Amino acid sequence: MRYAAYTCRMSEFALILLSAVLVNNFVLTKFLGICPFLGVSSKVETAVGMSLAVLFVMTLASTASWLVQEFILIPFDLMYLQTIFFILIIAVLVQFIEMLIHKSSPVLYQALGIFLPLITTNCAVLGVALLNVQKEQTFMTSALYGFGSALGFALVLLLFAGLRERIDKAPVPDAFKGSAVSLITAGLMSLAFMGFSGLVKV
Amino acid sequence: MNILMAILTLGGLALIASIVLAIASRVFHVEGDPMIERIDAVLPQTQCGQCGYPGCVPYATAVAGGEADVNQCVPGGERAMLAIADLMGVAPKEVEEDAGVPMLAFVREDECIGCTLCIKACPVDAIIGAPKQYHTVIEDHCTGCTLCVEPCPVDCIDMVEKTQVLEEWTWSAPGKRPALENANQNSDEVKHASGTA
Amino acid sequence: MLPALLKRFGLNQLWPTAGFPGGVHPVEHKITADSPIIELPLPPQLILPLKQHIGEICAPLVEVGEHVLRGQKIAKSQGYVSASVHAPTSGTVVAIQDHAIPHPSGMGRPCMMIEPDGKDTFDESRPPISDYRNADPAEIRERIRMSGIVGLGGAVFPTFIKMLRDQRNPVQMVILNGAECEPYLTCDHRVMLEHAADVLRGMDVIMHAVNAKNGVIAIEDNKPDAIAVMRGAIEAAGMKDVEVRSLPTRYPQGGEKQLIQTLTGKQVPEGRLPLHIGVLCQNVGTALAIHDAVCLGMPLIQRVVTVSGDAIPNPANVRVRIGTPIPFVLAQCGLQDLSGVRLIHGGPMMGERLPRTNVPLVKSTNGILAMKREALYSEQAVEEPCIRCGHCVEVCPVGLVPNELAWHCRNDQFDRGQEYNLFDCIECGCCSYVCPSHIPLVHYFRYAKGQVAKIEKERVFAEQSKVRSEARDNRLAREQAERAARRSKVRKQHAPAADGVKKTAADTKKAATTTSKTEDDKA
Amino acid sequence: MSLLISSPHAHGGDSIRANMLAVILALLPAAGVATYLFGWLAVFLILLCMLGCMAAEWGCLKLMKRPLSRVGDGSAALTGLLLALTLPAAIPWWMALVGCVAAIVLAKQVYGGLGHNPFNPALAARVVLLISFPLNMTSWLVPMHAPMLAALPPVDLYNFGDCWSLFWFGPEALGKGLDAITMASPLGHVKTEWSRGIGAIEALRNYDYSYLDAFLGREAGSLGETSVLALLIGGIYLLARHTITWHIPLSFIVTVYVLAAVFNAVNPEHFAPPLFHILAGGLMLGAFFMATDPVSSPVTPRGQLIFGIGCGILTWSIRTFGGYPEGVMFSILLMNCAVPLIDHYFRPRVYGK
Repeated sequence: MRYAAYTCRMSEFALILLSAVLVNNFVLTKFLGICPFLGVSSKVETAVGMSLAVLFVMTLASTASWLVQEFILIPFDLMYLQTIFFILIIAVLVQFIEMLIHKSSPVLYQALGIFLPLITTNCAVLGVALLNVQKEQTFMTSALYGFGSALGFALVLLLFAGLRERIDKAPVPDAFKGSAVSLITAGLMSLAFMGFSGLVKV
Repeated sequence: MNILMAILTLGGLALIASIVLAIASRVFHVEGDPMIERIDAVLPQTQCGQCGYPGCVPYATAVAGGEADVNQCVPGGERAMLAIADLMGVAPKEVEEDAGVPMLAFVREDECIGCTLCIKACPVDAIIGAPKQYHTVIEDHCTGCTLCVEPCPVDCIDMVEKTQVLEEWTWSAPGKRPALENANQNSDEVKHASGTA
Repeated sequence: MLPALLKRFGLNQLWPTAGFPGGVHPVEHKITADSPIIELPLPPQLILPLKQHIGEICAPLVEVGEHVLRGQKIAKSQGYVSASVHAPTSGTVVAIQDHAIPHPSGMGRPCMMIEPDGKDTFDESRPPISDYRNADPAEIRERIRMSGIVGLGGAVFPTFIKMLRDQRNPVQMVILNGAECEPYLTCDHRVMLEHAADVLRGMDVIMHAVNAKNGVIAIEDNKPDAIAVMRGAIEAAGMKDVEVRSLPTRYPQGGEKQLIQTLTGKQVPEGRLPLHIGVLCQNVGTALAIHDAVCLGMPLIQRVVTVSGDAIPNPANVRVRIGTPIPFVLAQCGLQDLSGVRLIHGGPMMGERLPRTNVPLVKSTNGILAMKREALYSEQAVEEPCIRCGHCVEVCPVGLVPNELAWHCRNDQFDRGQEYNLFDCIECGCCSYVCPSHIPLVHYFRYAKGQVAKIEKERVFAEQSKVRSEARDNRLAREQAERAARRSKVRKQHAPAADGVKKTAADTKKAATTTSKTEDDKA
Repeated sequence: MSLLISSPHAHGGDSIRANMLAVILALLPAAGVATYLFGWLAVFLILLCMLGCMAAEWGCLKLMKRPLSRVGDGSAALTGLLLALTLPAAIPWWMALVGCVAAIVLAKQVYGGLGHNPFNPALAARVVLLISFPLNMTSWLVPMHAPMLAALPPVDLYNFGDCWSLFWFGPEALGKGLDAITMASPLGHVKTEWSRGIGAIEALRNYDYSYLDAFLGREAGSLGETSVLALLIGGIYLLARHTITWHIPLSFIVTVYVLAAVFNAVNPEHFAPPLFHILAGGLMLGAFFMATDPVSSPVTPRGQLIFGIGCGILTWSIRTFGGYPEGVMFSILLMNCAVPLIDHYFRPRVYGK
């Protein structure tokens, strides 16, 4: 009985991850976080740094916001201040982490330090916090959801950066140069990701 | 009452956060990275001053400080501009002046009066000669900066094209095919610079 | 039947096969394979470039107007990597001046012009080492160096350097390269057929000089007659430690590294020489030249060249004195009018098109192809966009991704190019040969290699300029400081120091400390 | 005039046009089967798509002021043919034209034309159509020869006049609804039955499914995807001609087979048998003609293997668990996204390193 419950939990976790990464991909299905998706995808190298930073921040943001929600907003009945609280707590957290990394590991800072301030109050990050509250997740599932969404973002960002490196060197007609062709590419990627719809019914 | 509660909580949280950040910024303070040296490293070091700054290090300093544009280095051309833009993380800009073919300073020795003014002007000590004697440019050291041309009181310094030798010849890109039209196919004599690519 | 079918579908690559990966099968066009080597007459004038090898240029030993003998050394090698030049016949030196040489740029180099006297008197100052088996290996090596012998396969690397006897890397195997994988070329083929015994003796000299145990003569299986003749010669000479290996016909089988991989299964590690895996590889023509130098006392003054191509009326294999003008050679083969004809120096895969026709034949000339202009692919090809078919990846014998590499080179992204192993390219031309979009891939790689070298040179120059500039600034600062110090000393005796002077002094001091700091950093 | 030109001075004689024509030739058996099954309708649709794509290509080149001769390289015609073969026969003509424009403009010329499109143009166009017109794109016309149907087909597709009206004016012109002349494809049937809780074996039984018919192509589906035999003939021709290599088709098909076999062994009632997966839907068309599109697939052999395996996993997963009955198209497009990264990370080993 307990074993069954355990495997059930495990498969639930796996489904949450799969759903967040592929089926309900933040960028291509929910259209959140488009700004960094377009802004930091011109090189695979920087996309890797950005992906790591997003993984870091989104996991952290979803857990921190869950804590704030549970221990401050609900007890004090301040639900209407949700957005402000979340922004504050995420921004502070990210700033703090950035300084910590800068001091402790120059290599890691080189890789993701410069991207951290870029995404502190990005809609994807705030979105994951708000969606968590909406879905009434537990601490574990909200952390997992944050991580999974970030993983989905990272996957798509890396694929997109690879494509853009190729497109940037192609003789794209003048009218479509730059973000136009990037957006068309993102659109076609989004169409391809439609194939995952229905894969996980959550 | 509710309003008060909200203000207190939010304010309290913000206060705590700001204190934490303030302390953290002191504790984790790090010196800025040496951008000037990195920019200087991609400059051609001609010290020519064509960027409007007296030498390469001053220009690098100006770029790092945000005073100068990334496209002011003439001898560095497009490549230096792209490298600087990449370092600074800004968009590349068009290079207005073309560096053209590499040039060398050449002193017409029979006209030289030995005033040493060009020697003083040369930023890389590429001109030798004592007062009242002919001066000569060391070809291997000359960067082609033209700074010596102006000070010469008798205008005996010319900028001449650097001659190309076979050992320095490299393939040009396909498409940008330089024709050898001028070269007569069956001529015996070959000047060093003829048929250059 | 089955292997052929598997190959047809590319399934033979499912498991590792012997030999190098990739390669192509160009149409052979070996139309001169059955033409015996013809001796060409002496031309009215010989043009001898003072550098026909990889390395330092030679210094002339004779003056204009001087009379020289056949085989007399006329230019001395300078530096270690260099090879002397010898007079191909007796005659008078008429000039030492720049003249066009066989080079894709069409540029010139210092050359020595000799007018033959027709007597062809031989310089007897170097007696043959007839009993080479009992001679000191160092003496043989010195003779090879003195004779100006370079690799005649096309690389023209001085041969004696390769023959180093090194205790740490003893040579296990000497490979004689008779693959001759380039289309059209048959000079090595004919040399093996007509001079089998001499070639074998040349190989024996090499094996003796480097104390090698085994010898392999590698011949592609499209030359069964050469294989048979060489086997017969080995039997006749009773050399038990030498064998002939028949290799599958596949370009570039004759590339040194590819040949070594086929024969030994080993790869020459990056940045090392074949010597480091105990292999010494020499061309068949080089072995003949070594035989001539050691057993006959004749330095490298002539070689066998294939004259072929669709514009040549009488294609032939000819033995020519080095320095013979190429138009003279072509005229002997029936081609007088060079208009509308393109000359290729070497084979069609790796040979260079000559922008000038009046150039001499040099040590590296293994073939001269005269092609009708409209039939020359490289001149007619129109580049189309890459469709990423991947054929270039399949045929690349060194495992590059040519299409991506060319893409980076084309966009001047040389860093990315080097990341994609630009400098491992051997320029064999397989990628361009198969490209359905007719992209001049090799040209892009050559361009990029040149640019990288140029950029590196500029970087070094910039560094030196910077050092000089800093030294000058230091010197100026020091002089100014000294002057200021002197002045303030003078002033102090009269009045309190002015503010301005103080400030300058402080500035110079500051400048001095910064520069010294940078110097410390460098140290 | 003499130019600086580099070696090699010889060439193997391959060209873009020869490659494109070879693929078109290899698709002729499949097009023949399509005509056998769908009569004049197949002819109309194939011609319309090929001409539509070439016209779109011509327009783009004209607008971009690029050499118009590129229309003749055969790539646009091939895209049109491939697109037509992936469409259901009953699709309205204007939808097919929208597909042509999407393929050439959106998926190809926007990126600079041949050689630069990251996605397979025909498949990108098909997915655009599928998302935009889901009903028409999943209604399969009853073919002329489908043994699992006892009755005669509702429309005589060998009748030129009927087909003409059907093609230009839709089924209403013949006084019929779309439902009346269409049926489910085997994959669609299995998916629908599964959503009703019926296992794959049972579903296939009540569809009257036969492996032989699927192999020969006597079943409902897109124009050119039904006949495995015809596609295999074309594929083997391309392999023998060395236009494509074995890496992608083999790894793609084997991966689908292995996955299906494993799951079928675990639960034979629930999961469809491997042979069904191999013969069903667009797998053969995708594996031999779509995934091997040189422009949008990896160039290195190892990369191609990874690409094929990825396609296989995604195809089987989407077919088995996803919302769509067929996953070949999505899987190839998804793997197309990953091609630059695959190309970068799966390069061959360099000599001496």
